[in-house]
Amino acid sequence: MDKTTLLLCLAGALFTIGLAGVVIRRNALVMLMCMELMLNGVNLSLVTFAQERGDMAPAILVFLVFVVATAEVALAIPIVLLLVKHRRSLDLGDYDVLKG
Amino acid sequence: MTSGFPHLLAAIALLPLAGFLLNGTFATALGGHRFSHRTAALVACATPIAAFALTVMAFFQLQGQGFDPIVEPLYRWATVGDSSFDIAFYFDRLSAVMTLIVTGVGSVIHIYSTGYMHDDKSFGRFMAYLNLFLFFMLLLVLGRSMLVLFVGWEGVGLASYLLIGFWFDELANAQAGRKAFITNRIGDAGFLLGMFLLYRAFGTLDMDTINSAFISGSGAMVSASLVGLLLFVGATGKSAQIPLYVWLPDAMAGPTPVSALIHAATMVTAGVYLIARMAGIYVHAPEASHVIAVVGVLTAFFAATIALVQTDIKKVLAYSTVSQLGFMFLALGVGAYGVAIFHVVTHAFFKACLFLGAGSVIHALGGEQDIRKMGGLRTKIPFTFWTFVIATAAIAGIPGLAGFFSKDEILWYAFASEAGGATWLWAMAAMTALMTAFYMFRLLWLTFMGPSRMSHEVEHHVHESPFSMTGVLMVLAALSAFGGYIHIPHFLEPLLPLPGVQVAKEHFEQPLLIVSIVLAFTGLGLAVFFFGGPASRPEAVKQALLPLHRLLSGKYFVDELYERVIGRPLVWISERVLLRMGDQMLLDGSLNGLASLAQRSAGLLARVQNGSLHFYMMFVMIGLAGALLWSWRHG
Amino acid sequence: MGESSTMATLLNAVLWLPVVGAALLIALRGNERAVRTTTVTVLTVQFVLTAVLYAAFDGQIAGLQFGTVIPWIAQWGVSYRIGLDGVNVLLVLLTGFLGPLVVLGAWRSIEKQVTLFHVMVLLLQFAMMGAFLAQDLFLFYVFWEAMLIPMFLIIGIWGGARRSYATVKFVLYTAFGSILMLLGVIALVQVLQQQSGTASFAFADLYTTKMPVQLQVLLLSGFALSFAIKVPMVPLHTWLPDAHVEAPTAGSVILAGVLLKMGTYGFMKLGFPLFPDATRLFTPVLMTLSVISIVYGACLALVQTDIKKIIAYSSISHLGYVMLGLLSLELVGIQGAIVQMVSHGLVAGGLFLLVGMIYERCHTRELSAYGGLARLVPVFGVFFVIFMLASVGLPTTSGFTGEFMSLLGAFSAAWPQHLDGNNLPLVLAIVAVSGVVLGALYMLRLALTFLFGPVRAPHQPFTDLTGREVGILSALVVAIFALGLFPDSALRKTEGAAKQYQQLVSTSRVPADAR
Amino acid sequence: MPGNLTLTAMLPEHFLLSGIVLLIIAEIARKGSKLGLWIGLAAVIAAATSAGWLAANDLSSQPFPWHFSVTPAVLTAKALLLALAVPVVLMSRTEFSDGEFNILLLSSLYGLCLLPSADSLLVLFLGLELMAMPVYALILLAFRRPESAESALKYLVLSGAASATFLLGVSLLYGSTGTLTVNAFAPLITSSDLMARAAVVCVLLALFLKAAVVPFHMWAPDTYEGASVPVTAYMATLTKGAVLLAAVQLFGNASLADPSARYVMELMAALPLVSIVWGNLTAMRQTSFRRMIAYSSIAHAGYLFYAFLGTPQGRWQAVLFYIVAYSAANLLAFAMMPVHEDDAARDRLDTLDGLFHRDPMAASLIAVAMLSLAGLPPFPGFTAKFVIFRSVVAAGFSTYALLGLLGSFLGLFFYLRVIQRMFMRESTVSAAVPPRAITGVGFARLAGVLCLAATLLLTILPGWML
Amino acid sequence: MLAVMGVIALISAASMLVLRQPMRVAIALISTMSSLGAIYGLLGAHFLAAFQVLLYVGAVMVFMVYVIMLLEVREGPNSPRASRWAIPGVALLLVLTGVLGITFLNAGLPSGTLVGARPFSISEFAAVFLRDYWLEFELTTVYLVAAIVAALAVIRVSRRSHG
Repeated sequence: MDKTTLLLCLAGALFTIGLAGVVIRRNALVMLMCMELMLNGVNLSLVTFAQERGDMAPAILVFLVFVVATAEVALAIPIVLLLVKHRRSLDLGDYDVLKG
Repeated sequence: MTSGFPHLLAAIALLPLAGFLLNGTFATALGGHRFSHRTAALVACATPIAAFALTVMAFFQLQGQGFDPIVEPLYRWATVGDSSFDIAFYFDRLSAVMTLIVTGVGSVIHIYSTGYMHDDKSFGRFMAYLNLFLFFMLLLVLGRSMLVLFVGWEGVGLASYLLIGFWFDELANAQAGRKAFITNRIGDAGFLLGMFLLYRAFGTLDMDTINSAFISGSGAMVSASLVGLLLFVGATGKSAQIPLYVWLPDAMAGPTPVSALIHAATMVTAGVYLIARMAGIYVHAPEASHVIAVVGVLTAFFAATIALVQTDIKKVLAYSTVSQLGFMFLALGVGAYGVAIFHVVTHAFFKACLFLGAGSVIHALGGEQDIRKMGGLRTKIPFTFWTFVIATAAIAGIPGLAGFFSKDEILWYAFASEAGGATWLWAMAAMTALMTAFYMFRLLWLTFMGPSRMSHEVEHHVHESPFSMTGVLMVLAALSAFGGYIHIPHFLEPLLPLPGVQVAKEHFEQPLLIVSIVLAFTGLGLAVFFFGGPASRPEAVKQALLPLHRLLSGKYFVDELYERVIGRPLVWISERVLLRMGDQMLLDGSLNGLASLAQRSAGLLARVQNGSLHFYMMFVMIGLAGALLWSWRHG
Repeated sequence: MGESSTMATLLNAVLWLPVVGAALLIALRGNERAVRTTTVTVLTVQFVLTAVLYAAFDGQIAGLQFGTVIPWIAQWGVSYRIGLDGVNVLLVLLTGFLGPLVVLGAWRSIEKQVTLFHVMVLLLQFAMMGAFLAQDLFLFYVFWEAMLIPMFLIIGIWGGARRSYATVKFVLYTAFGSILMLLGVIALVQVLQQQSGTASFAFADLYTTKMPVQLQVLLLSGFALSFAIKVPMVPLHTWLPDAHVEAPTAGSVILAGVLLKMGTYGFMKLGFPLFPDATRLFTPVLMTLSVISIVYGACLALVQTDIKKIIAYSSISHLGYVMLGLLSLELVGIQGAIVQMVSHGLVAGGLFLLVGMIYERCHTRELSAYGGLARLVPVFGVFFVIFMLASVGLPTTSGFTGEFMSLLGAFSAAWPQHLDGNNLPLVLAIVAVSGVVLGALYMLRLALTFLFGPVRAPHQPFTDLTGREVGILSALVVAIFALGLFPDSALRKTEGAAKQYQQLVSTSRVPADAR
Repeated sequence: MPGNLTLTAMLPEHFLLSGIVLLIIAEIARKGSKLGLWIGLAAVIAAATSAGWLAANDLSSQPFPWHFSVTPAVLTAKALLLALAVPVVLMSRTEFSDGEFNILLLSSLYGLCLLPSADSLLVLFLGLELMAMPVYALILLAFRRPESAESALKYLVLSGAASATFLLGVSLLYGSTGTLTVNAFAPLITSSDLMARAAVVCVLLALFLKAAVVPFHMWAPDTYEGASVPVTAYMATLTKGAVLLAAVQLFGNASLADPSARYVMELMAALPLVSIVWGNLTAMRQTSFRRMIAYSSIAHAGYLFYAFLGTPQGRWQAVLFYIVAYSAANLLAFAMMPVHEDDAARDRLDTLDGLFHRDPMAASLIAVAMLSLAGLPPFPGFTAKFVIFRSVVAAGFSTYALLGLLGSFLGLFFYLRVIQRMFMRESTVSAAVPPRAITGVGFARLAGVLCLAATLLLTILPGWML
Repeated sequence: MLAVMGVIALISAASMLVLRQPMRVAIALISTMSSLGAIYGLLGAHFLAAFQVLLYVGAVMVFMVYVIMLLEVREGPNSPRASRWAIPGVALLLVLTGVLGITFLNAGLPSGTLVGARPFSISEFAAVFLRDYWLEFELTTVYLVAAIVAALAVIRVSRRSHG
C-alpha cells in the first residue's frame, strides 16, 4: 500500500462521508457542508492523480471545482434561508411537502 | 330439351317467390297494407296454381322425352378453384311426383287458407309466408345440387318457423316456432356434415353425379354408411323422427292450413325425399339403411302410442303424422324407396284432408281444439264430416282407399325385403297400424259422433265452412279415396327399383294382406266399442292402466328429458361456468387483478417518493454502491 | 397504362378523402347540419370511388393493382405503398359501404360535440382504409394503431355509463397486442435486412424472408396475439362486449363492421403468410381456439341480458368461422373466410344499427324490458328478422355463404387428415358445425323475447322506423342478399389472392441450412 | 465562411452570450420586463439559425483542439435544441415578466450548447454545471408557492451529488488513462481494470442522476412540481436531452455488445428498464400534471438510455430524433396548459377536466402531445421509439426490447387518462379565469402552434431528420 | 506528516456526522479542509493548497459560519440529530467506502511513480491555464456571471417573498 492508494482511499472516504452526511444529518446547513466535503474528497483524488502523473489538467479541474462549489454555496444558502423563513425549521425532514 | 319455355323449372319455383315478394311488400305493414284482402288472396293463390300448371307442363315434357331427366342450369352460385357450385334444377320422375304433390296440394291449401284466414288481420302476411314456403319447398324438390336442396331445406324450416309463430302475440306460439327451427337446425348440422363429406369425396354436390358415382363404385373414398347416417340425421330433424320429432307436435301452434301443408303434406316429407333422392348411397349402405328402418319403425310405434291418448284434435293428427313418417322411413330403410314415396303421396292427400278437416272443425267451433269438448258435429258440418270420414278410413288402412295400398306395401317390404326386411319390423309396424286405426277412429267418434259436449255458446255458433274450404276438402277426400290407384312405386321403378323379396317369405304376401285388413277393422271396432258407447268404458281402461296413461299423455316426458339433459345444462354451463367463472372471474378477474396490482404498486412506488432528501440521497448511495459492486462481475 | 394510373389516383383519393373531409368539417365551425351533410357526402363519394375501383379490379391477378409507391423514410426502406389486392378489395368496399350508413345512422343519436364526432368518424375511416390498403408493414402498423384513437374517443365521449372502463379496457387490450406486434415487425425487418442486405417493409419483400422455425414461432406469436385480440379470439375477447355495450351505435357498427375484420385481415395478409412454417405448426392450436371461440361466443350469447352483448358475443362466434376458413388452407375455406368477413360486417353492423334505433326510442338495452316489438313496430320487426336470419346463416343470405364455405373448407382439410389418423381437425370441424345450432339458439332467443309475445317496451308509444332508417337498412339488406345469392362475382375478385395466400402458407420458408 | 474559426464555430454560443450581455444591460437600464422577451427570443433564434446555417454549410472544425469542436451533426443537434428553446421563451411570458428569466435561460442554454461540442471533460463538466446552475434560480424565480424553494433545494442537492459523482468518475478516469479528453471514456468501457470500471460507473451514474433514471430519479418529481410551467418544460426536455447528447458523445463508438462491456450493458439495460416501468407505473396515480410529466420523463429517460444498447452507428440519430420528438410533444403540452393565477391550481390535473368544452384547440393539441408521448402512431413519439427499439433489436437485445416495450405499454394508461379528462369529463372549473386576464397567453399559444408544427412535420416526414 | 494530516482530515470528517451543533460541524469541516490544504502542500501543489485555504476556509466557510450565527440555530438536546435513515446510511457509508477502497487497492495503478515529481508552480499553472485552457477560463467567467445573476435573482425572490 503506497501513499497514492492511501490518499485515494481517504478521498473515497471523504466523498462517501459527504454523501452519507446528507443521508444522516437533519440540519440543512450541515447537509450543505457535507456536500462541500464530497467535493473536497474528489479534489483530493484529483490532486493525487495530478501529482502522480505530474500533469496540469486535473489541477485546472480542481480550480473549476472551487469555483463551482463556491457558486453552489452562494446559491444554496439563500435558498435554505428562504426555506427557513417559510418552514421555520432547518430540519431537512420538514422539507417534504412535495412528495408522492 | 327445352321446347318453348326456356326456364320452365325455374319459373315453377320462382312464381311463388314472386307472390311472396308482392304480398310481402304490399299486403303487410312493410308496404302499408296497400293490397286489399282480395288482391292478396288472388296473388297468393294464382302463383301456386300457375306453378302447378307449369309443373304439369313440365311433366308432359318429361314424358315427351321418355322420362329423361330435365336439367336446367340457372346460374353459377360460386366458383372455387376448379370446382363450382351451380344453381341448377333437375326434373325426373321423383322430382315430378314431389313437385306435383307440392304444387297441387299447395295450391288447394292456399285456396283453403283464403277462407280459413279470411278474418285474420295479418292475412297478407300469412299468404306471403305460404308462398315463401312453397318457393323453398320447390327449390328443395327441384334442385339438382344438394346445395339447392339445402337452400330449400333450410328455407322451408324458416317458413315453418314463421308460420308456427304466426300468431306471435302468444309467446307459446313463438316458442313453438323456435323449437321447430332449432330442432331442425340440429338435423341440418348433420346434413351439412354429410354434404361436406360428399363434396370432399366428389368435388361436387350434384345429386345425380353423386348417385351415379356410388352406383358405379367410384365412391370408395368415403363410407356410404357414414354419409347415409349423416344425411339421415338431417332427415330426422326435418321429418320428425326419433330423436328429433319433438318439435312437430308443438308446431300445431300454427294456423291449421300450415299444419296441413307444412307439417303433414310436404315439408316433413322432405327427409323422405332426401333419402329417396340419395338412394344411390343407401343402396350401398346397409348399416345406415338398417338404422333408418329401426328408427322409422320405433318412431311409428311410439308416436302412435302417444296419439292414443291425446285430446287435442291437432295433436292427435300431429302424432299420427310422426307415426306415418316413421312408416315411410321404415320403407326407406328396407330399400323400398318407391313405396316410401308412394306413402308420401297418399299421406299428403289424406293427412292434408284430415288437417284441413280439423281446421274446418276448429273454424266452426271458433277456435276450440279439445276433442273432449266436441261431439255430435256430424250433422252440423256434414261436408267436413264426410271428407273427414274418408280420410280417416284412408289412413286407417281400410281397403280400397289410398292409405291401404301404400301402407300395405310398406308392411310387406318391412317383412320381406331382401334389403333388411325382418319379421319384428313387420310386427311392430302392424301393431302401429292397428293403433293408427284405433286412434283415428277414436278421433272421428269423439269429434263427430255421439252427443255434443260443447258449451252452449260454442254450439250456437257452429257453422259449416265456406266453399273455399269445403271444396278443397272434397278434392282432397277424393284424392284420399282414389289416390292409391296411381301406382307410384311402379312409376318410379326405373329410377328407384324396388328391392327383391326374400325367397323364403314370398308366399306370405296374401296372408299378410289379410292380416293388415283385419288389423284395420279391429282398430275401427275397438274405437267404436270404447267411444261409441258410454264414457265409462274408456274411463275404466284409463283407470286400469293409469301409469301407462300418464306416461303416454305425458308424451313419455321426452320434452322434459331434453330440457333436463340438454337445455338446462347448456344454460347452466354457459351462465355459471363460462360467463361467471370464465369471462367474469377468470378473464376479467385476472385482468382487473392485474390492473389493481398496477394501481397498488403505483401507490407503493409513490409512497417511496416520500419527499425526504435523506431518503433520496440514500437511494443514490444504494445505486452507487450497487453499480460499483456490479462492475466487479465478469472479471 | 393510363387507365391504371387513373385508378391509382382514385385509390389515393379514396384513402385521403376523409382527411380532406375532416379538414372541411373543422372549417365549418359547428354548423351541425352542414357537418352531417358534408360527412355523408364525403363518405358517399368515397364509397362510389371504392365501387368503381372494385369494378375495375381484376380478381384473377394475384398481385397488387392500382398501386402507388412513394419512398417515405428512405433510410429504412419505408414507403408509402398502397394498392388493392384480392384480400383487401372486398373489405375496402365494405368499409366504403358502411361509412355513409354509419353517419346516417347517427343522424339523430349524436347530439353533443357533433363536429368532433364526425371528424373522428372520418379519421377512423381514414385509418381503417389505410390499414386495408397499406402494402408496407410500417405504414400498416401506423394505420393499425391510428385506428385506436378515434375509436377511443368515439366510445369515450358518446358512450354509455361505463364508457370509461370500456374504453380503457379496449385500448389497453388492443395496445398490448400491438406492442408485441411492433417487436415482431422490428425483428422481422431486421431478419430481412440481414438476409437481403436491403431494408424494406414492403409486404412483397417480407414474404420472401426465410427464417428458422423457432424464430417464426416467436414472431408469429407476437403478430398473432395482436390480431387475435382484435378478432377477437377466446380467451382474448373480454374487451369486446364491454366496448360494444358502451359504444354509441355508430361506434358499435364500425367496431363490428370493420374493426374486427382487421384481426382476421391481419392474419390473412400478414400473420400466416409471413410465417408459414410456424403457422402450420400452430394450426391445431389456432383451429382449436377458433372452434372454442365459435362455441364459447355462442354459449355466452345465450345467457346475456343486454341486447348489444348478445350481438357482441355473436361476433366472437362468427369470426371464429373466418379463422377456421383461413386455417383450412383450402381454397373454398379461404374464400369463404373472406366472404364471412364481409358478411359479418354487414349483418352485425345492421343488427347494431337496429338496436341503436330502438335504443334511441326506449333508452334501454335490457332484453327483458322488451317484448312483442313485431306488433308494435312491424317494419322494424321485419328488418330485425332478416338480419337475425342472416346472422344465423340461413341460405340465400350472406351469412350462409360465408359459414358454409368456411366450414366446407375446414372439413375438406380435416377429412384427409382424419383418414391419416389425425382426428383432431375432424372433431373440430364437427364441433364447429354444431355452432350453427348454437347460433340459431341465441339469435332466436333474442328474437323471441324482443319481437314476439305480448307487447312490452318502455317509453311507448314510439314510431316505427323512419324513411332514413329504412333506407339505411335496405341498403344493407340488399348487400346481404347480393352476397348470399350471387357471391360468385365477389369470389372472382378474391380468387387470385386466395390462391396466393394458399400458396404462400403452404410453402415452407425455412432456410435450407436450418432445416 | 468568415475567417475566424473561433468566431464562426462558436457562433451560436456567441449569440447567446451577446443576448446575456444585452439583457443584463437592459436589466440595469430597468427595461428588462419590456425588452427581455424580445432580446431573449432574438438571441435564441439567432443562435439556432446560426447553428443550422453552419450545419447546412457542413462546418466541421476544432476551434479549441481537444476542448471544443463542432461537426455538422453536432451543429444540427444544437440548432434543434436551441429551436426547441424558442417555445420555452415564448411560454415563459405567462409566468415571468422580467428579464432575469431570459438571462438565466440563456446562460443555461449556453451550458447546454457546450455539451455536445465538448471534447474535454473539463468543458463537459462546466457545461453541465452552467446548464444546471441557472436552473436552481429559475425554479425559484417565479416563486408562486413556497414549495419552489424546497424544489430548488432538492434539485441543487441531488444535482450537486451528481456533479461530485461525475467528478469522482472523471478523476478515476484520469487516474486510469492520464487524460481528460472525452474520447478517453469509450475505450475504458471494455477495460477490466477495477478503477477504470469504477470511473465508467461513476460517470454513467452521474449522467443517470442528471437525466433522472431510477434509482437516481427522485429529485425529478418534486422539482418539476415545485417549478413553474416554463421551467419544468425546460428541465423535462432540453436539459435532459443535452445530458443524453453528452452521454452519446462520451460513449462514442463503444458497442455494448462487447462481452467485456457486459456490466455496462447490464446497467444500461436494467436501470432504464426499471425507469420505464417505475415511471410509467407511478405516473398513473398522480394528480399533479407536472409531477405526472416528471414520472413520464423518468420513463422517457429510460427509453433514451435504451438507445445505447443499440449499435453505435445510429445512436446519435436515434437519440437526437427521440429528444426532438419527445421535447416537441412535451413542450406542446406545457404550452397549451390552461393558465391560472394560482400555480398549484394550474398544476392540478383536474383543471384539465372538460377542457375540450372550454378550449377545443388547447385540448386537441394536448391530446396530440399525449399521444405522441405515449408513442402511438402516427405521431413522432412512435417513430422515435421505433428507431430506438429497432437498433436495440439489431444489436441482438431482443429480450430487453420486449421488456422495454411492455414497460411502455404501462405508460399508455395515464396519457390516455389525460385525454379522457379533457374530452370525456365535465368541467369542474366553475369560473375559469378568462385567458385574457393573464398576459402572455398569446405567446404560449404561438409556442404550442410551433411545437405542433414540429410534431406534424416529424409525423409526415420523419425521414427528414433521420 | 502526510499520514497525520490524512488522519486528522478523516477524523474531523467523520465527526461531522456525529457533532450536534452546526457550529462544531463547521469547525470540523474547516479542520478537514485545512488538513487537505496541508496535504496538497505536502504533495507539492502549493498553489492549490493556498486556494483551498483561501477559497474554502476563507470564503465559503466564513459565509457558512456567518449564516449559522445569523440563524442562531441551536438544536435542543431533544431534537434528534440523525434522520430516520441513519442506520442504513451508516451501513451504506461503510459499504461504499469499502467498495471504493477495494477498487483503489485492486486498481492497476502505475506503481513507483514519483509523487510530486514536477513541482507545481503558480506561474506554470497560470500559463497553462491561459494558454491551453483558455476556453475553460472564459467559460468560468460566463459561469460566474450567471452565478451572480442567479444569486441576485434568488436574493430578490427571498426579498419579494418577504414582503
